[in-house]
Amino acid sequence: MIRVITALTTAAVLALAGCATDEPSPSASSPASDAAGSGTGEQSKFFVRADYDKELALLGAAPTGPAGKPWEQALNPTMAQTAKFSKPGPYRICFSNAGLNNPWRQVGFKTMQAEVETHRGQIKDFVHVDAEGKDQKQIADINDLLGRGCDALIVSPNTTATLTPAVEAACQKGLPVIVFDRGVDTTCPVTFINPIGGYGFGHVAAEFVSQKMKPGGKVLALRILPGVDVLETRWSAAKVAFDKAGVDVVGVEFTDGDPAKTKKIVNDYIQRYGTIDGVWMDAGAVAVAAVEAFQDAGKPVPPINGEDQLDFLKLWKDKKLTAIAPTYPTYQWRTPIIAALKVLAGEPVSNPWKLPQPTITEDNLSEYVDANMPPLHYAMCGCTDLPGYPQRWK
Amino acid sequence: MRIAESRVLPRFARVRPGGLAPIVAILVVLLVLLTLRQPDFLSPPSLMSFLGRSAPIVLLAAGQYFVIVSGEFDLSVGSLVTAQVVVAARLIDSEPSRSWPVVVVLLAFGALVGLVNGVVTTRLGVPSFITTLGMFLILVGAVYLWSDGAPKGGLSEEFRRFGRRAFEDVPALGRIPYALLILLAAAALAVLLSRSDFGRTLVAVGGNPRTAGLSGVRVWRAKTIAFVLSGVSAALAAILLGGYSGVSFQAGAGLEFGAITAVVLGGVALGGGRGSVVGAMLGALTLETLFALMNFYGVSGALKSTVQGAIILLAVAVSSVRSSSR
Amino acid sequence: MADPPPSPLLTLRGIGKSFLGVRVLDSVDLDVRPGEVHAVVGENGAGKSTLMKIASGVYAPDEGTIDFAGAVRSFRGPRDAQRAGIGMVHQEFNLLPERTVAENVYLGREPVRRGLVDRKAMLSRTAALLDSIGESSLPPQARVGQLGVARQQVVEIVKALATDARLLIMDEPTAALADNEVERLYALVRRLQERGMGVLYVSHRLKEVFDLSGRITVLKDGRLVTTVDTARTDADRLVRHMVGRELSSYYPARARPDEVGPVRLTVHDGGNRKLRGVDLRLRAGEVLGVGGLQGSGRSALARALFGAAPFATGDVRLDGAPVRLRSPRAAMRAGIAYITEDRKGEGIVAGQSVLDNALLASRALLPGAGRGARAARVRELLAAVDVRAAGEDQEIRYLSGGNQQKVVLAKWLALGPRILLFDEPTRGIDVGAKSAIHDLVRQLARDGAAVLMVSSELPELLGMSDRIIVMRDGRIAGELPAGAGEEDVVALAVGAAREAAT
Amino acid sequence: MSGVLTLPARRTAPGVFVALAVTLAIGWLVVTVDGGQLFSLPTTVSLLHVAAGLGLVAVGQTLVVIGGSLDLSVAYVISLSTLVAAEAMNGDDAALLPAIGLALAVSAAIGLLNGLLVTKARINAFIATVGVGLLLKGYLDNGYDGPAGKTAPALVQGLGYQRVGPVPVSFLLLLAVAAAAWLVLARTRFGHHLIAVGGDPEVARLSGVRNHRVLVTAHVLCSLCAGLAGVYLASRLGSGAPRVGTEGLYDLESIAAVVLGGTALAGGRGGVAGTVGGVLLLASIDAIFNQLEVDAFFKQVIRGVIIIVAVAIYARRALRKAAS
Repeated sequence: MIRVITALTTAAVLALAGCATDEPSPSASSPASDAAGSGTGEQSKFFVRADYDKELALLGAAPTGPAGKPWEQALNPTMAQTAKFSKPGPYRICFSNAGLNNPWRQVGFKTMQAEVETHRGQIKDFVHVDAEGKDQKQIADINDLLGRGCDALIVSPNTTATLTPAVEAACQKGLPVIVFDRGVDTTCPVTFINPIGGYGFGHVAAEFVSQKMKPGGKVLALRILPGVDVLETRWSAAKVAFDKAGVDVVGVEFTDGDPAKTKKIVNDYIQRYGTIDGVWMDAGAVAVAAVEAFQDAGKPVPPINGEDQLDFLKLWKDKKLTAIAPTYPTYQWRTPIIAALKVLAGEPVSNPWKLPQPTITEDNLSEYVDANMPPLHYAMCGCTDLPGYPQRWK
Repeated sequence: MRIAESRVLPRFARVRPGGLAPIVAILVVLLVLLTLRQPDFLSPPSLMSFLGRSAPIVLLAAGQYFVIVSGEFDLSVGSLVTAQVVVAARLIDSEPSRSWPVVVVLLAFGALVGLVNGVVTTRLGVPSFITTLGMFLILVGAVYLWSDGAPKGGLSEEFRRFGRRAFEDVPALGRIPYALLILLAAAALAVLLSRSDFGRTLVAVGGNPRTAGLSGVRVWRAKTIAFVLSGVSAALAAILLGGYSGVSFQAGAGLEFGAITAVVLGGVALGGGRGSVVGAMLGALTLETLFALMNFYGVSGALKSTVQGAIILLAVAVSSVRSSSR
Repeated sequence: MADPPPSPLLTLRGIGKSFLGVRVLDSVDLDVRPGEVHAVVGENGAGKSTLMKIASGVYAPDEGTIDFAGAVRSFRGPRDAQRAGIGMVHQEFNLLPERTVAENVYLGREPVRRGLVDRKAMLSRTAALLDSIGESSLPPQARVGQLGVARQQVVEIVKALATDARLLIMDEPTAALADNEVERLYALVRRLQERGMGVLYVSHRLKEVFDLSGRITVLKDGRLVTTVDTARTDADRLVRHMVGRELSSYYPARARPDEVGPVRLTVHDGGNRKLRGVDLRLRAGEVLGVGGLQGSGRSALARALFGAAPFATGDVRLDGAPVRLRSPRAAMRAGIAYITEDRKGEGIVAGQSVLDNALLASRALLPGAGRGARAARVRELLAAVDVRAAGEDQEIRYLSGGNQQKVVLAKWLALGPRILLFDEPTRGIDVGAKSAIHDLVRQLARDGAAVLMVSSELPELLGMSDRIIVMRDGRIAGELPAGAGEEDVVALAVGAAREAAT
Repeated sequence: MSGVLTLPARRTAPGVFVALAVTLAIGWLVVTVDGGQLFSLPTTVSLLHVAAGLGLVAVGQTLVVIGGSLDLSVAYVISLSTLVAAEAMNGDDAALLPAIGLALAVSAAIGLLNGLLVTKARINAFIATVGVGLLLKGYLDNGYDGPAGKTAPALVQGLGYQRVGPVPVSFLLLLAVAAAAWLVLARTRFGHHLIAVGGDPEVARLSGVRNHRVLVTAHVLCSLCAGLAGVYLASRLGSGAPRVGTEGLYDLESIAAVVLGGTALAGGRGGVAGTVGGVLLLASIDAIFNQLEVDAFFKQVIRGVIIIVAVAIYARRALRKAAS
């Protein structure tokens, strides 16, 4: 009994002490906080220099495709032949969805459903299976869909690495597989659709925050949770930017997407450091909470980034914040349907299909603020022309 | 009846085992550590805001106390808080005039959920762990279903001020958050209630339901009321939490474990019959202090749960070994 | 006879034990020889059960030594004692209702074959054991929860037999057995004796003690009175050893005829699962004793009157008006209080304070009403019944049995009951406190309450009661006036047939 | 009384199998009307895969619940086990067995810790295992920012995707583990003692059972099962995944499956057969709702209702049995 307690004490003390000794380098941050060279710690294993360079290059690239329809545009397209998948319609299109467990995916999925409706003649059946955020269930779901007479399979993987074998198995069935949002570690799908990606997002936000604040100022990085690849790449790009700008990242904290936790963390950091000169976030979910924490503490809101969620955009507009909103646009949910129909018609599609990834800035902010839409709606949904707008998204 | 000389000692000679000493000691140690790192933490403005933001979890712990001391569990409070916040946002839809009616609706809704938990547990004989686990699933599912996956509407400023605003310019203290006042009022009520006939009877129900039943206590009724109290406290917590940080599906995530942990830290025995509501609330405050401590000491975000787990296990192990070696 | 006695199997020397400061055993010596049945007798609270638990490794003694089969032992638990060869038949059932007879019998020492529990062996051995005590009608694969009380007791005995013990401790093994079952047990014990097994036999029933034992040890108030050869003593002398003390020979004076008031409570043809055709009248100012063997319906009667296990049939009247006592609350409203025999299980809330325990019933029945005055009144009552505690906030579990009982009494007195049902009011209470409780019971009757008192202690029953009813098989077997003798009660309790045989 | 005595002690199959049959029948009907196929090969395979993962955890959970305890740390143990296994294998078939051994050893060590906290430190199982879960969560959050390691190809092919007819190898593994657990409960001394400790610790103690040792063993076995589930998931996912356990809600779902199977949460009553039934019931609901494309949130509501109703029915039955 005493031994157990001793062990526990040791664990507690070690845990506390281990962290307390991070003292000299104020960035008590994720994976290993003791890396001396950079202020933000060791680079994540998700960081792939080549991809990073490629993505940053794409930020400046001009899209090909119909103007005003970014979901049909592609950046630097490299076309893949799809003649072997050509078959007459109407089709049954199946979709294995990682989950519907956050507003981004909800808005995206509604957009996708609306897109399907615009093709009623060609799509006789749209089968949707929700994996509820479970890798294991999604693997089973994909397997299940293989027996349901699908003409094309769309997959939005829950986790890149772990869904790879299942996607490969689906490819082997001879089915055209289209992957979007998160990718898979295999080239077997016909195409992989996503916007520029996490590096672009993280970079744009970090550049903005570090440029708008005083040099060497203190930045607080707020992250949702560790281990999500999309979010990891955003942070790894931000690290590069912050290190280059020489700002002082005083903390990297996980909020679990919980606004209350966010406010507490921000509040404590404000108290601990007196002022925080910039806030970077890997996703917009708790941006409003972070802003409110400054307001409630009676401090000016420092340069901050959010995402294209309307609550943040409204607050930004109303309070005239110094802010930016890089997006991970939900209009990308339209593209897989469009791509699937193209593939089944034998038309070539770009692989990878890189979609433009617009950034909302002070200049174009007012285009996106729509007081009639719900607060957690994503402005960059490209859905205003779709059937059922706006009711479907309310 | 023969009146013998009183053998009962005066009040000052009270013996009170399993009291508040351990939790107070832990809290003091954490506060000292915190003040060493952040000397101004205990300054009035900082302390006021800390207490204000801790109000929801303290309230939940108070509600959970009544359920646990009666020998049951309430795992549904976290999902209830989420549901309440989302429901409030949709009902209010940023319309100030609806704030007060919605507050009433939320309190009624919380009481109703507690009533269902209580009746299913006591009358259908379902262990409360299962009842409230089922309720947890039902509430989360239902609220997502009802709101179509994303919260709708919005909370009015009138509604949010309970959790967010404060009496400004109070002499000496600076500002007093409304949340703190609501907490103090609710805590006072909870303390009164726990010392009332009902409160003491409830402890007896948790300690020995057969004795309680044979002494004329309607055990099922007492337990059901405890669940209702927990539901109402969840409603209050939801009002404050929604006010503090706005509408989100994450609003109540994990709060049930937080509340139960807080109650146990505060010296209340799982299984019932022992403990005080003050201890439970101090337990919640201790947890919140621990979180703040980790923020101020710069404990890596990822390691926080390890520290939390170790400290909880340590505290509970020490107190359980202490009480059993008595 | 001429042979020197064989060296003892078990020798206890100077055994002492205290619980929470209450001395329950004080330097007790005892030995058991192989092939001997050694009976231990004494009144309730004399320390018999504690002594048996020490011998079987459940408790460790505070002082003294245990010598078994030639070696000094310090058992760290019942498992150690079992391994050494000491089996125990517990007074309280020590069985798992959800498991089968065989599984219960072999719990903790399941026969194993090739690493697995040998179910066949378990069943056949259990069947053989059952057979050996003439209980072959009891299937080894029956679930214990489905058995009646008597058969559960049989399982309990078989469980102890299965240990291959060299010494068997039997704590009131016949309490729940019917006559023919007792005879079978006799045969069984004698068979074990022939095999050279030692038996420590605890019983209240002197007949059994004389029928079975070779020697008898008498305990009183935790001390050894004497150990005698059974052949050289008789029941009278034994009883004098057991009872021979000043304190408990005093009982308060019975009610004078003018103190007995009108009929408070009548039951006509009351019945439920445990009771049949109960007819009863209870008067104000009297103490009505209820005797009978364990399981005869004594407690069931009290619980029925209190609404805890209500009458399903029949007619109950209170002061002449029909009343339905369907729940404890209803009974309490009607002015009835019930002081349970199972104080720990259903009388107190161990973790709550003295005051909270004393207030429990009033709080339940009349919440909120006049709290200050009520607390003051309960404090007065606690003082009046002379509770001795470190303070009213002391947890009741740290109090002695007698003081706990006084708190329970205060709890009920706070409601001002007119009818009090006492079920074994002095069980597990030390001698000094006993007479205090007796005085209180009598005083309550004198103040006009109607008292019904269940007791399995004959001296108490005879000494306290103004009238006695004796239960048998769920019925009232008969009524006796004050001044009746022990034999009269026993005769009614066991039935006339047995009376004739004795 | 003697009439009652002749009743066999073994109870009939738990009601969960009736519920399972009814669910499958109704599900098949509705899905067929809807134009789908419930028992097509891929759907059956998927159903059995889902059942295999949850089942392995739930069988272990059954053991601790029968012993009157509870393990809420299993979700983290699963995640950790996938990582230990995948990282130790690192895509190398040669490292297969040592890696599985290591993963199971780590899991067993956590079970040992749980068991010691519950018995020696006398911490309520709920708090103890939540606490250990937090310790592990911190380790996982801190040490991993995503899937890591690579499962040996042989394991992926064998355990992850191989099947016999419509039955995946993993489901056969579940059946084997369940059978082993059944054997342990029914035919070993440990099993008998575990049921006794859960039924009445005092009776067990007085009968010479070493309660602490039994409970610690049960916790170790439970963690081992969770570890095995982790190995299986690593074979499905091709790598270790730090959040696969928590995302899958394996802690609460396993308890749900256990109580659906008729095991009493208070301990001392129940068995693994019922648990497997409970797991199959949950997996079937998943499959049917998948086919009908019912909203996942609606499914969750239904699950909550089913769990409460099932336990209410068991409670009612136990009450009636006690009264008879």
